[in-house]
Amino acid sequence: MSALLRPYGDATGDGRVQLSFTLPIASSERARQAALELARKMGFAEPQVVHMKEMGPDFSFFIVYGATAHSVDPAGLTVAEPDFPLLPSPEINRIIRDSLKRQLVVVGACTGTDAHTLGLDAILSMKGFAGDKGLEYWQEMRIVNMGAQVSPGEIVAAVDEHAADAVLVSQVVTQRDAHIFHLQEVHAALTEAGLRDRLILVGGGPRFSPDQAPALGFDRIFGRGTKPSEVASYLAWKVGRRAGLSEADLTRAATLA
Amino acid sequence: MSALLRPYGDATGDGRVQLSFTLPIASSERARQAALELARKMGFAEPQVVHMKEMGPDFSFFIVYGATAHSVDPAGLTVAEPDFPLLPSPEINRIIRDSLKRQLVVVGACTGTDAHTLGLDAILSMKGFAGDKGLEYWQEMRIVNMGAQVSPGEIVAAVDEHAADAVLVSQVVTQRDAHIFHLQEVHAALTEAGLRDRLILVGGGPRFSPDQAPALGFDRIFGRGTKPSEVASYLAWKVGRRAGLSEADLTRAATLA
Amino acid sequence: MRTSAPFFRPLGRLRIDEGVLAECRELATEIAAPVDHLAATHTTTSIERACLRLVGVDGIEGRGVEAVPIPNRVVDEIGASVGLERGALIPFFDAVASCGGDIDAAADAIAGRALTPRWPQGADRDDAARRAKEAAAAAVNCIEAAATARRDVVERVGEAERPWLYLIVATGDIHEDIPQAQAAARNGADVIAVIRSTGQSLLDYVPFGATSEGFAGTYATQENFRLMRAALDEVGEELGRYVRLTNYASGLCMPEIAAMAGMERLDMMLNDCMYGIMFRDINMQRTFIDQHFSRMVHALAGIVINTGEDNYLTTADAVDSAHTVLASQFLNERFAFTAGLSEEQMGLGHAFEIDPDVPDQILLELAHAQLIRECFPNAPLKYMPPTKHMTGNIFQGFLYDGMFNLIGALTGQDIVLLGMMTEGIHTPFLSDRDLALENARYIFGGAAGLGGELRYEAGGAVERRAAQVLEECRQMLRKVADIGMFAAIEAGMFADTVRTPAGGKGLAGVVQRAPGYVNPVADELSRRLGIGA
Amino acid sequence: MRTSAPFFRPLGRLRIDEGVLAECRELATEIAAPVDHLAATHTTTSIERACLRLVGVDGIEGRGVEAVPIPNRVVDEIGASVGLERGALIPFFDAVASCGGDIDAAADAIAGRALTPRWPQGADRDDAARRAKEAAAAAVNCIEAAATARRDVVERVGEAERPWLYLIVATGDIHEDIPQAQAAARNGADVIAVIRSTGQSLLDYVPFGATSEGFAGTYATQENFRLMRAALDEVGEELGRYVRLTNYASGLCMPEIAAMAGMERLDMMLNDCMYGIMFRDINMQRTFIDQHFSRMVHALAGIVINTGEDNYLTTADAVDSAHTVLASQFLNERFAFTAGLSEEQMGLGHAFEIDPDVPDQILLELAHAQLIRECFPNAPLKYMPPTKHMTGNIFQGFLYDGMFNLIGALTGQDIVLLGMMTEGIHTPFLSDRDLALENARYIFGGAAGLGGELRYEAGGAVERRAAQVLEECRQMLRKVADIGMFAAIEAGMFADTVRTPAGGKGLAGVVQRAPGYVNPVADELSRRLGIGA
Ligand code: B12
Ligand code: B12
Ligand SMILES: Cc1ncc(COP(=O)(O)O)c(C=O)c1O
Ligand SMILES: Cc1ncc(COP(=O)(O)O)c(C=O)c1O
Repeated sequence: MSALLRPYGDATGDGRVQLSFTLPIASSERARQAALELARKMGFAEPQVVHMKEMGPDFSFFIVYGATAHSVDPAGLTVAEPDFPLLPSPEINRIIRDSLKRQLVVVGACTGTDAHTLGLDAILSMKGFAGDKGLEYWQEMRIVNMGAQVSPGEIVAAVDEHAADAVLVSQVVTQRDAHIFHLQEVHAALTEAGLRDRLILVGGGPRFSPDQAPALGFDRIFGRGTKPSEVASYLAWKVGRRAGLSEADLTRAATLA
Repeated sequence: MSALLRPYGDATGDGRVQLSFTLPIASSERARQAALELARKMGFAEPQVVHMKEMGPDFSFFIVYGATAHSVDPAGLTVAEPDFPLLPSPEINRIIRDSLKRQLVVVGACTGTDAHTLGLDAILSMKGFAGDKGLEYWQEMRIVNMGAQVSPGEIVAAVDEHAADAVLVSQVVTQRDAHIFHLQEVHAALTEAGLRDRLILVGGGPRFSPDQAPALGFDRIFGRGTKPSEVASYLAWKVGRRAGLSEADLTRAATLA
Repeated sequence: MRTSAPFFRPLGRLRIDEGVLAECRELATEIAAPVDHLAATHTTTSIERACLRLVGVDGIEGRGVEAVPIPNRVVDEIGASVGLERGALIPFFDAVASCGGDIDAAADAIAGRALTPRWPQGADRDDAARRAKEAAAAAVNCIEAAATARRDVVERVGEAERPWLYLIVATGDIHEDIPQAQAAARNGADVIAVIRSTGQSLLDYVPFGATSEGFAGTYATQENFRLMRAALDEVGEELGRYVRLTNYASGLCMPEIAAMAGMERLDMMLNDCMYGIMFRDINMQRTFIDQHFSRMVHALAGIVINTGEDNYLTTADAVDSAHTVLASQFLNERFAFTAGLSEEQMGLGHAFEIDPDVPDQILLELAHAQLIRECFPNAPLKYMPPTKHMTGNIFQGFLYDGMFNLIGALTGQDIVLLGMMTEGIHTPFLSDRDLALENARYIFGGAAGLGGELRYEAGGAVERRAAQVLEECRQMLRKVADIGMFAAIEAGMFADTVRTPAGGKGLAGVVQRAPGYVNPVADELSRRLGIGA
Repeated sequence: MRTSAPFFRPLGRLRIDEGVLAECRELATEIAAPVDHLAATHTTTSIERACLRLVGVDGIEGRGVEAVPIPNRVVDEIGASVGLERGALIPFFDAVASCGGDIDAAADAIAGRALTPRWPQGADRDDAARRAKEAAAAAVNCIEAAATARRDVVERVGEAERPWLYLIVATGDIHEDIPQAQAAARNGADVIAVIRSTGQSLLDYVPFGATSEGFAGTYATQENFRLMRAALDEVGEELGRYVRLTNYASGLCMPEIAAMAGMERLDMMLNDCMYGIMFRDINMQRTFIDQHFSRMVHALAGIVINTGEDNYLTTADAVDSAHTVLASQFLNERFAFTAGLSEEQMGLGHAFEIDPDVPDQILLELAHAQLIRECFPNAPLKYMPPTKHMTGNIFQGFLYDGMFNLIGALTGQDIVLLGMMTEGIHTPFLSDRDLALENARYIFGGAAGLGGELRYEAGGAVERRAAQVLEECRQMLRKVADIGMFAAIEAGMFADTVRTPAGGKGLAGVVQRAPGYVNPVADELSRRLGIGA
């Protein structure tokens, strides 16, 4: 593999990329040129408008192919490589036992007006996801699944009531950055209540990417297609670290996530 | 309409664009980051990889959505607006008669190894295209359709033999810029033979855009979806201009192309 | 380009066991009876507010986030003073009488606590009752007028050919929604649904005025309804084709929204007997009571309801739970009948939600869709596109949507909600909708004529699958009938979701009717619909 | 994920008039007879070069653009000295004898003009004939060995399930083609076709060695064949599924390429009785003579031919000219029989090319595909995707490809060439192919089982359309039989294209056989195939 990555259409380094977008302009030669100009501004050499479709009197849809001048050095990227080990089931139970000498209490909720519970349920419920059992499966975890449309205040109350060790927040609706806003709200409420620091705070949802965690004040954020065993491993590893277990002890029999 | 055009996803000015491309790298979090980085280099704010698909061990396909930071000022574009009028059928015949006092002779060919004759036939043959009759329909034109795979030398010979007024060259295959190369060849051969200047030299094919004409030494180039009547109007208008007909005379009863 | 063949509903393609079918309907009737009894013996805050709205109470008190709709204030005050057990209308019209017959003044006076509602007696009572009855008749006239007006407009501008292509807009801003809806209509949409903001269903009031700040949807308000209906009327004139408008009579304000829909001549409403229970955790008693009232309004307003069985398959597996969709349809049908809806107003919902990786997915979807077509030959079925298995692969998603359209075309589905290739990603872009219409135009144009041609092998896989789903449905309804509706929901028999009779939101708004309960609006609705109240 | 149901060919779905069918076959036989006679009484430069290649002549003389293949040099020299009317093999093996039995030395000597070919007499003639016959037997053994070897490899690594998904690669560079082909195979392709560079069909020689500079395709060379076959064998072992390789025995070098394909164990070859005439303006006599020889090679090598009727619909209208496809298939079938091909080697081509805007497009495509399925129950049909109506709208194009796959699945097409969403734009990208495979996997997995289920209304639109096309085909064949093949082509009856018997490229390479014509390779081929030479 060469150091620099360029898109590959049908030959090495040809840089081919497909674009589509709408411009608020009626279809015309001028509109076509505008689409080409936009592509050029994005760094495309010789872009081609292969499709221009009028959508009513005010909009046109474009499909463009072109060769981008840009390339990426994959080695130069800072990648949030999973920093925790993927642990086998018995190890997860063992580490929690060794660290806490009691069950790990997990409070999970979909906050805000978000009513998409399937993602959270996939992680929490016994049924699980993609052939993987959910957190309820581990005997050393106790799960409080608060369901949907839970306010930050209710989460704080539940953490108090159950003396929770971890809070899992799910956000699926992203229009107008609702997901960002709602995670921030939960973070603020827990901080205000003085609970943030003793918790493992985890977010998740299909449109998140792991590198968003620090900015939102979360310990970890999981994205699309997360498997429950990853979350379980992460929680055990984190709890073990806080309890001062050695790295060697933690990664016994582990594979890298 | 605002002065600056930005892509429109579902709200004015949101800048949303869809991209897809392949990178020569196996699927991984690093690959995903590389795709995001590439999108950022293209000027995307907060790009999202919505799809990453491994294609064998060496390649990954990505679909990305993001908001571009770029915008285009449509007024600031130099658009090759059609500079000739769209003429009604009888006008085309009249202008040719007035200008030449004889039939206009048109030689058409697909040059190089290109065997795609349908586009040229659509323009030349009586059958025409999209409900529009081809050039053969105008009694003041005589059409010599040389078909496919015609060499530049054969075109020169035909121009000589038929004392052609116009040469129409079609190019459909574009891989490795074959279409550019072949038009250049025809231009060079006609120039060499000293015929270029007395001819109207027209190119055409689905992947051309009108603004390519000057660079290739052509008088005009037609792209995808060209209608025969546009080409007929253009030829009549050009011939009329060369014969010194007044602009008013030429655009009598015309609509703008 | 639609097709050469006119729309029709292919029937008699699967040899359905008529005995099983009849048994399912009997079981549904048996199951519905106690629930209908519940509705007949209870009211809710939202029903009372809906009645107030219908007789002309509107507006808000306060501003911004503090604003409270006057109907809420009035019902709250009546509840606090005389209680709601006998209905809000008598106390309210008593106040109206004391305000010289001015409805606005009475509402403001109660809301502003300038007047404390009371239960009038004697002649006052008779006067209030007379006023209420007159106002109710006028209100119900106005609802009935929606149906007449719709018929007139359709006749004048022209009716859309079936299937009706149904598209959603969901920008959150009514002013952004309008041009998008018009663009969609121009490109071929026959029905526009304005998706609501997340969370509206849990609001125990209806927001006021034109709104521009929803999340993943636009608030349902009477003004938004009016603006969009006017915009679609405008584009309908332009196109020579009546463009229908849809919203949601669902959530805690189901009856009020139904009333608003009636007043603003909306054409279809999402309205399900169980959706709120399953997907919004709304109390089941509240839901069953509210849906009965809202359906009476829909019935008279000529509104086609759209039921929500499609949603079941987002939480449960579409193969394993196919029969739950059918079972719920039989129930929705029964509840619709008892509320006075005609079969042609029953837009029973179902969906194309089988995992595309399941072998024979297309065959199975065809079997399900044809079965439902045959079970409800007169219902304008609402067919929903794939959502759950839509990923970020927009190309493959576009194809799934195409296969959905195809099954819709082959089985004569009446109302086809167009899938979006970006379903797995974001609320639809303008271009997503345009592409969806192009997809549908191609498939319906190319394949609708094929619906009349196809026959399935007798005893073959399609027929066997259909028979199996019907049989599973029968068994399920049998079980529900045995244990009762509430217990069945508590057992998680629908949508894999467990709810308890006293759980969920909105139970506080449920009020058992006292012997003297009076609701002239409900009475007048049932009278005109020819049903028991 | 394919489907739960094993592949099968649905038959008896349309009540085809067996009488008309039989008449079409009789007419095809009548039409083919004079053409076969032409082939039996003529040879071509390319046939002679093919025979030389088969007995071991190879290599080039000169370099770069000046390079000329040795087989061309030898045939040219023989033509110039003794003429080709009696075949090239006797003069060549006479030269071999005089070079001590060394084939390479003889070829080089003739090519380098160190030796002037002659027609040997007496014992020399007998010696040359004996040598030629032995070499021919060895050559034909080698072709037959390809069939055996294929059977062995398939048995060892495993056979691909039908339908076979067929994908093209076309980078122009064999070294770029190989990883792309392997990637396609890994993602599910069963057949890889390496598209040729534009213009190769007009070259009257076959380029030499591995090549990397084609336009919109990669040159067909023996080395490129070998490299790709090896690459696919490698990936086939990895996948446990034999991956087939296809190229083009078409154009001026049809017989030679067929020979190379036989030697390098290619599995399928594009090979049509009229494609070169219509689409490359190759002389019709040349084409008919060449195709007969090349088909004998294919027959013995166990190669499945793919005919090119799909191309007709790119120049003619797919509805109006549907019957021309069928007519050409009957002719291709006839010519295939007379060249010794078995039905299971007849990959008759047809295509999904009706304008998507035509009402009932999907219905019509289904009728056409099912008709062809029923007319050729034992042929492994090759079904081609939409090309002509593919535009720059890649989303809509992806959907057309999906409907094509669907019709393929429902009608049991054996060899399915996958459409590319970017067909209207460029030669396929790596990702276009991957998406095409995902499309096909979904549709075949979801719908192949439906093929067994479907029946069409008796006397309905599908059946009527099929009957109409068959009847139009009968009438066309009748007319062709009346005026003869050449006159029919001259009248533009195929592909809307007019060609004259003496027009087009390559007539100079056609040679009428003299009474003493000898071709032991052709003789041996016909002998083993059990057909007249
Ligand atoms: C099912 C569904 C519904 C169901 C939800 C049922 C339920 N009980 O959850 C119903 C029908 C009720 C519904 C309603 C609505 N929906 Co919805 N729905 C979907 C759908 C089809 C699938 C989502 C899903 O469940 N996926 C399966 C799960 C398992 O995947 P997941 O959520 O990604 O979860 C995984 C990971 O993300 C991660 N994860 C998720 N959460 C968490 C949390 C933690 C702590 C961790 C560690 C990991 C994690 O792990 C999970 C397993 O891998 C999507 C479209 C799609 N195909 O994605 C739209 C979608 C999510 N819905 C959408 C919308 C807008 C709505 C509505 C708001 C529409 C409306 N206005 O009426 C309503 C209202 C809902 C509300 N108030 O929130 C939009 C969101 C748009 C956006 N990006 O902003 C989508 C994308 C559809 C669209 N394109 O418009 N919906
Ligand atoms: C039909 C067709 C064929 C037919 C051609 C039959 C014929 N007699 O023309 C056949 C089957 C023979 C064929 C073969 C090949 N084809 Co082809 N074929 C197509 C196809 C499906 C349609 C093209 C077409 O006819 N369109 C209809 C006409 C009317 O439109 P048009 O050409 O755009 O013409 C219009 C305008 O462009 C303009 N115009 C065109 N020429 C001119 C000239 C003048 C003077 C003017 C004024 C206007 C004008 O006016 C016309 C009317 O509006 C396209 C895919 C597609 N959907 O576009 C591939 C396509 C063009 N083919 C392609 C290829 C690669 C080939 C082959 C080389 C493949 C191979 N290696 O075997 C072969 C060989 C052909 C060769 N040697 O050139 C590629 C080209 C890729 C590229 N961009 O480089 C395409 C795009 C398919 C693909 N995606 O790979 N092909
Ligand atoms: C019957 C019904 N009601 C309501 C909704 C939307 O609900 P809400 O606005 O409550 O989220 C749906 C969603 O599809 C539905 O099917
Ligand atoms: C039978 C046949 N031969 C050859 C070709 C390709 O031809 P060429 O390489 O001659 O362009 C095709 C194209 O599809 C074909 O169908």
